[in-house]
Amino acid sequence: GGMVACGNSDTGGGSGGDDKIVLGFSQVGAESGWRTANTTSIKEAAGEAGIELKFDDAQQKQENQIKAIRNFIQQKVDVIAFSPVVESGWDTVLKEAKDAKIPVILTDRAVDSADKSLYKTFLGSDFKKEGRLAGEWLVEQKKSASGPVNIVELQGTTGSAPANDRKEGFAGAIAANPNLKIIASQSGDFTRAGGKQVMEQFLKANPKIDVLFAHNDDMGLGALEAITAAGKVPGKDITIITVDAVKDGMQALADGKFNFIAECSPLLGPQLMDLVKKVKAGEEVPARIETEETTFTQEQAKEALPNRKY
Amino acid sequence: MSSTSSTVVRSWRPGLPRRHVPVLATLALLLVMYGIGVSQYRAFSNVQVVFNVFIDNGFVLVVAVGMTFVILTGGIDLSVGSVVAMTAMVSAALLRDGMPAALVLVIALLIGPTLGFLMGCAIHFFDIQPFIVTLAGMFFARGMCTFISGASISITDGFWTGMSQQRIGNPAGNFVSISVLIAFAVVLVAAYVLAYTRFGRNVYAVGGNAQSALLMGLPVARTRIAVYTISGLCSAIGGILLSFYTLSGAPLIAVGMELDVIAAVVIGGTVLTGGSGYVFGTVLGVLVLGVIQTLITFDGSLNSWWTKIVIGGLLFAFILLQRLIGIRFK
Amino acid sequence: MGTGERPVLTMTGISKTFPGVRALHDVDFRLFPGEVHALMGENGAGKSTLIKVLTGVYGTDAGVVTLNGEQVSFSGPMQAAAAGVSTVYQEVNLCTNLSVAENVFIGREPRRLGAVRWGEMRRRARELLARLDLDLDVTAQLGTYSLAVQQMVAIARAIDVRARVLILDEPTSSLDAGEVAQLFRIMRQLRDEGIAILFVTHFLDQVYGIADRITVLRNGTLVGEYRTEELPQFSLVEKMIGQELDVLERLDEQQKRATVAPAGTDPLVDAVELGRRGAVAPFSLRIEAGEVVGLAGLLGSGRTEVARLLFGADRADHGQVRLDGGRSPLRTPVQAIEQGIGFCSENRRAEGIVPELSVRENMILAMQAARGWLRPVPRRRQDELVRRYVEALSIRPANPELPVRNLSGGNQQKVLLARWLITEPRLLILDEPTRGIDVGAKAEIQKLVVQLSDGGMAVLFISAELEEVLRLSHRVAVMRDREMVAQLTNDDSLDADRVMRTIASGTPREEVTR
Amino acid sequence: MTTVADRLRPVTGHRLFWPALVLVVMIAANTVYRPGFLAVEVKNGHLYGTPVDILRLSAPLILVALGMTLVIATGGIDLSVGSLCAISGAIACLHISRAADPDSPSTVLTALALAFGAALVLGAWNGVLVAVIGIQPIIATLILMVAGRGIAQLVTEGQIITINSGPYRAIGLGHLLTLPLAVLIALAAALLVAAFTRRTALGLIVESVGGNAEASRLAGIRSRRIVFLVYVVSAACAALAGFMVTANVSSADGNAAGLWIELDAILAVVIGGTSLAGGRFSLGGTVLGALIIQTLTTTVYAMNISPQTSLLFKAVVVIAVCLVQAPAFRARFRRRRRGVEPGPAAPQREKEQVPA
Ligand SMILES: Nc1ncnc2c1ncn2[C@@H]1O[C@H](COP(=O)(O)OP(=O)(O)OP(=O)(O)O)[C@@H](O)[C@H]1O
Ligand SMILES: Nc1ncnc2c1ncn2[C@@H]1O[C@H](COP(=O)(O)OP(=O)(O)OP(=O)(O)O)[C@@H](O)[C@H]1O
Ligand SMILES: [Mg+2]
Ligand SMILES: [Mg+2]
Repeated sequence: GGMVACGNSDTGGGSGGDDKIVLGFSQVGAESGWRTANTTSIKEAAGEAGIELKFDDAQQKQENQIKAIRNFIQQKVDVIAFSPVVESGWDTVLKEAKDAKIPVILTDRAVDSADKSLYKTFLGSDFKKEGRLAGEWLVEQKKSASGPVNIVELQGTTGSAPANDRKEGFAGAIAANPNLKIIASQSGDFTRAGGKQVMEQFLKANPKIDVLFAHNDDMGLGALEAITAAGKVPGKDITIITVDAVKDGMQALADGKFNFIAECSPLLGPQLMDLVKKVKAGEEVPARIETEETTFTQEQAKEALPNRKY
Repeated sequence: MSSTSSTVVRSWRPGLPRRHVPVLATLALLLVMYGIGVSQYRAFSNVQVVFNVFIDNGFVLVVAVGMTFVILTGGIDLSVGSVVAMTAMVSAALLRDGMPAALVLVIALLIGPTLGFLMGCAIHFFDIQPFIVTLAGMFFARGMCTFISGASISITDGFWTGMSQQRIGNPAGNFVSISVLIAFAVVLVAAYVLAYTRFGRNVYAVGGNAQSALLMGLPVARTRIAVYTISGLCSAIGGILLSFYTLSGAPLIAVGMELDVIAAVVIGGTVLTGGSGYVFGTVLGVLVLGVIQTLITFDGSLNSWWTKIVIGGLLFAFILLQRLIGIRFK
Repeated sequence: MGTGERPVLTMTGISKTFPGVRALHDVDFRLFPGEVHALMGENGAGKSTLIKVLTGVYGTDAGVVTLNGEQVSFSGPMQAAAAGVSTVYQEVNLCTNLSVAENVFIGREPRRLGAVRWGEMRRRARELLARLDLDLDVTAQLGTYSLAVQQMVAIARAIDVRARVLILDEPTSSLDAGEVAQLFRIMRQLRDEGIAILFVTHFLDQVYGIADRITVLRNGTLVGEYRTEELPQFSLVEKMIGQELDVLERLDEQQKRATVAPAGTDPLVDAVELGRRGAVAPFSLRIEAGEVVGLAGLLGSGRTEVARLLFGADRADHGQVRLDGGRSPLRTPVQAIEQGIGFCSENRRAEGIVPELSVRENMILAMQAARGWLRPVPRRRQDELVRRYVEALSIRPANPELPVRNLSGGNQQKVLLARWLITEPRLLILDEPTRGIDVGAKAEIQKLVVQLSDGGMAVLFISAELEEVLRLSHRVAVMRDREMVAQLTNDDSLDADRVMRTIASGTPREEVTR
Repeated sequence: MTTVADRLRPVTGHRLFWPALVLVVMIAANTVYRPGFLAVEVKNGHLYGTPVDILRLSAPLILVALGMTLVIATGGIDLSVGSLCAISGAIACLHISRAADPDSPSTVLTALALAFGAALVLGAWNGVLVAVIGIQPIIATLILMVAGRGIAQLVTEGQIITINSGPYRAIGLGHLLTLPLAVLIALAAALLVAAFTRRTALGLIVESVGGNAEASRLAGIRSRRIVFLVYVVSAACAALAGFMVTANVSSADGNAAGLWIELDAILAVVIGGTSLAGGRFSLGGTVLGALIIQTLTTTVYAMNISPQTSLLFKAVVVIAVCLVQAPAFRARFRRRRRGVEPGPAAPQREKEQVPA
């Protein structure tokens, strides 16, 4: 609660006298509003739970994250948590953490280590599932479609885990209906400007686009502008499906410009802090915990919008 | 003429300080920065913290050494980050496909220099600016990364994991990785080449004035092409070290690394217009960036954006002081 | 002289065209072992180009080169050097960021097991430079030395190679008499060892002092090859300029300058105890309007430093400059130019030309700077000025839109001179303005200096050629060891001998005339 | 045959010929791939079509590249422009989002003034570091490149600020006389910079400083002041570009706005024929360069080149563009051809070079 920042920030004295838990957390960066909400959630939750947080921002670089984890080990924090920038490449440093007897929790993105003992648990969303949910909703919507349904896809940053997984999940789900065809797929870098620019060209190159699947809200929002400028009505002429459910996206959904959003919640903080306490206390925790997430249709969005936090 | 040996010794001495002032200033500032860390954060004084700086920056160091050669000739190589990533990616992909480690090493170590050689040729023979050629090289190598695989590939090969997890240390538990030793070897070889071989001296001459170097009968073409090849080789070695470090290849790794590396080289006292600088300075430059990073992690209270601002601020403070000290001693 | 032998080097039918300029057309040239062969011609005649074609810097359009009877075609200086052709190019072409020793030896450093032997290299560099009477710190960066020293280092580099052909393109243009004598001694020695030497200079007396044979180029074509003793000086000049001009007469007709220091209460420029630590000891110097003051001294005596201090190019840490009796601070070139001072630097490549810009732009640069960026010199005015000076200084090629980098060395020098003349300064500081300029143009420039000073312009004239200084100056200030040791009135009693003695001997401060 | 070649020489010899040719070839290739590529129609009284998109989208890049041209002409480089875009856009959007009436022109004008002022201050900071303290440009501006992103995110608090302001939106999406406003703004800026550099002596002075700083100083040019000035101009251009980028999507994203635009801008400048070593610069070339880069990006999207290969494609095109432009490359090519047909150059040149 009401702890003012009285402690001189120098040592983080944590593991010394009082038994406040020290958590070292390495964040990917601040590359999107989603990520910032994620950071805020973790910081707030740590404050509420009375956990001392050592926060590090990796600026989207795996190297920086590895460095941070090494430094956490040197500082002898009680628990290390991080959102890996990429899936692979963590064995060495996680082994060091294990040797130093510091438990590790993964958040948001998984790692592909074969040795599952290197980390206690994973807490986060399932990107593939998000893509799948989006695809399944579409299959459901278009099950009566007789002719081909043309889909364009706005991918996230090429090579990033959410982009790969959402693409895969979505493609897997729509395979159920041979009428559904992805006619163009291009990276919009997860940004509004990118989404808009790519969508402009999609619209010019393909006279008939029925569905847009964007890997996040921001690209979808950018694409909205392009669709409007082309004289089409978003949500009607073109069905728009996105992932994330950030505030602007929800607003668009509620306004009827989007048709469906698969949520990817950044509010991991409270769940993470619970886990930290449990892990510190030596309790058993499940190997994989998924964030509580849902999907939104236009009606659901109207209801949910007033009490969205981000 | 009888006292030749004594004159040699004498004339060496007075030359030393002035030329080395920038490097010494950098070293002093680095120590000051380390001192600040020790006084502010408890665990900072652990020997392992210093070792970690080396472990975490071994591959950067190797790449920066290659970049030093290029910048000494007055060029620039923007492709290094991507080549590092491509090398790691190729290694990971080949290992996944079951190729023996030794063969993978050879192939991976050939790609970088080949690309460097081609870029060097384009720069020299067609007189296209290095910035552009190496930018295209950067696009190409990064494109190859995503082309090979959109997702990251883990490495499970025994040799690689061995190299990655081998700790060379003392009983107290402090250790360095093999990569650090490799990086040091590269640094020593590079320092020797620059100081004691004809090629090394030609690098300085070309950087000082390429036109003059040509008229002095130096092999400008060969030197130019060679530095880009060396930079490619260093990037390839860096890529291998990175794949030891992360035991994987990822298409988006080392994005923007070229700027870090260029910054490190320049902070180490090498002038971008070419012709002056030392490998030792580059080592210091890499350490400066590494220590800044460590300081920030130890602080642990910075916001994402404050992290960037503080990195910029520390960089500024460092360069300003370095510059002021340099001016004072001139 | 080895004229009986086969030539070591022949060039036949050489042609070379640059975009827009035919630099060489069907030129023949040959060089015998054991001779000094002077290559003569006006600025832009194609001398340097011929040399660069020979050593493979430029490819040829047509022509054949043979070395020792075998046809060769060097792909670059490296190959040429390997084949025994050692060259000092016009303009010092060394790496100023490297040490003196390295500049002498780079490319053929003494090595053991592939490693450069620094100690050995320094020792040998010191020995070699001692042969040229130079005592330098060979570990210091070459750039810390004056241009003249750099020129000597370049020569040292060239004579060290065991070459069969030695090419010297205007090596003496920045050297003073002593250095030239030293160089000639070595050239003779090399010649006697059977080395063929190609020598380019604009100093006629040097040609007659050392050359055995002369080849004359004009406008990129061969005029002819002559034995020195069979070609009187005036006909050499005629062949170079292609007209029966009496340039030599005109040179002679110039009288000793009148000694009258124009009366005036306040001098135009009054430097009081001006000095800069490590560069030049405090000196006082007054220059009246319309007066030409010469600066004499040996290489490195600090003449250039005096000029730079007066112009504010370097900041003085002692004393001040007063203009018109007033006390206006002069600390930057901008202020100096505002006060009507112009400074034509000796180092035209580093401090003079802006190579990418055109002749026209280079010429109007100082004027434009003085006017400020908001008031561009109208194009018509530019063209008119440029045309006037291209003509007056006979700059060739006469195309003002060519990048100045493409001009021959002497023509670049003229462009710089024009840059300052255009600003119509009250005091013009000329540091080696006639360096690398051909006889005809040199006479023109000297005439111009006289004319300008008659018109009321003050001139500070620095030249390595004492005769020139004496011919033009009203007064001569003598420098020694970075100190102004005397100011001598240039009356009938003053001659080169006396100036040399003043430079050499004790402290004739009492001779100072004011 | 000779006559045709001769008549064409003034055209082919022009320094903008090769970049222009590259642009034409790229557009032609696109048109072959998709015949509708060049189609422009009028929708709601506005021009609509891919060429218009290319022009509109290249506007920010043109702006940034204009400033960059001047910086590069002095022998410097400015890596901070991307961050400056983000900062200026963020400040403007923040002000508008907090204002009571985001649609009022006065709100937008204050926002623009605030953001522009901030950019000028940061440009001056760059200028001081380079011109006064003497730090190498790439490092001096790297500081702001790194810290500037942080500042931009500080302003937006890491969120994307979405605004709903007609006048502000118009900067990116508005139309005037059927043309996108952004294009007109970029055009105006280009003309302004051209007027300032070519109608006054500024261009000459900048080129002179970049060509030989010491010689310029001795010729009486205040080199430092010029160097300082170009960084301020560059920042101003970046600020304008920042407004466009954010107005284009009606939101400010401190992280993504102007990301990597510095590389594109440098690329544009160099493709346009300005040397990174400083000296001569060509504004027309820069504009062409920016158009080439935007066309390249659009091509990737229009041809639906897969994200996996789009970077490879870009690499190939960049190298091709540079090769055709490189005189050394063309010389090689021509020499090989000259063996077949005698070059027409020689006889024609002869006359004009021999001095009368
Ligand atoms: N790289 C070049 N590009 C274009 N023209 C050139 C180039 N180099 C020389 N020229 C031209 O070729 C002609 C011959 O020049 P060169 O340098 O050989 O003269 P030079 O006889 O050495 O004169 P100087 O006595 O002034 O040194 C000149 O008209 C010059 O402008
Ligand atoms: N023979 C020499 N040995 C060592 N150093 C020399 C020699 N000659 C000149 N120098 C150095 O050259 C530098 C420049 O001298 P400066 O330019 O003032 O001379 P200067 O009289 O203008 O000569 P010049 O213009 O003929 O080259 C000085 O630092 C001096 O130490
Ligand atoms: Mg010449
Ligand atoms: Mg001098």
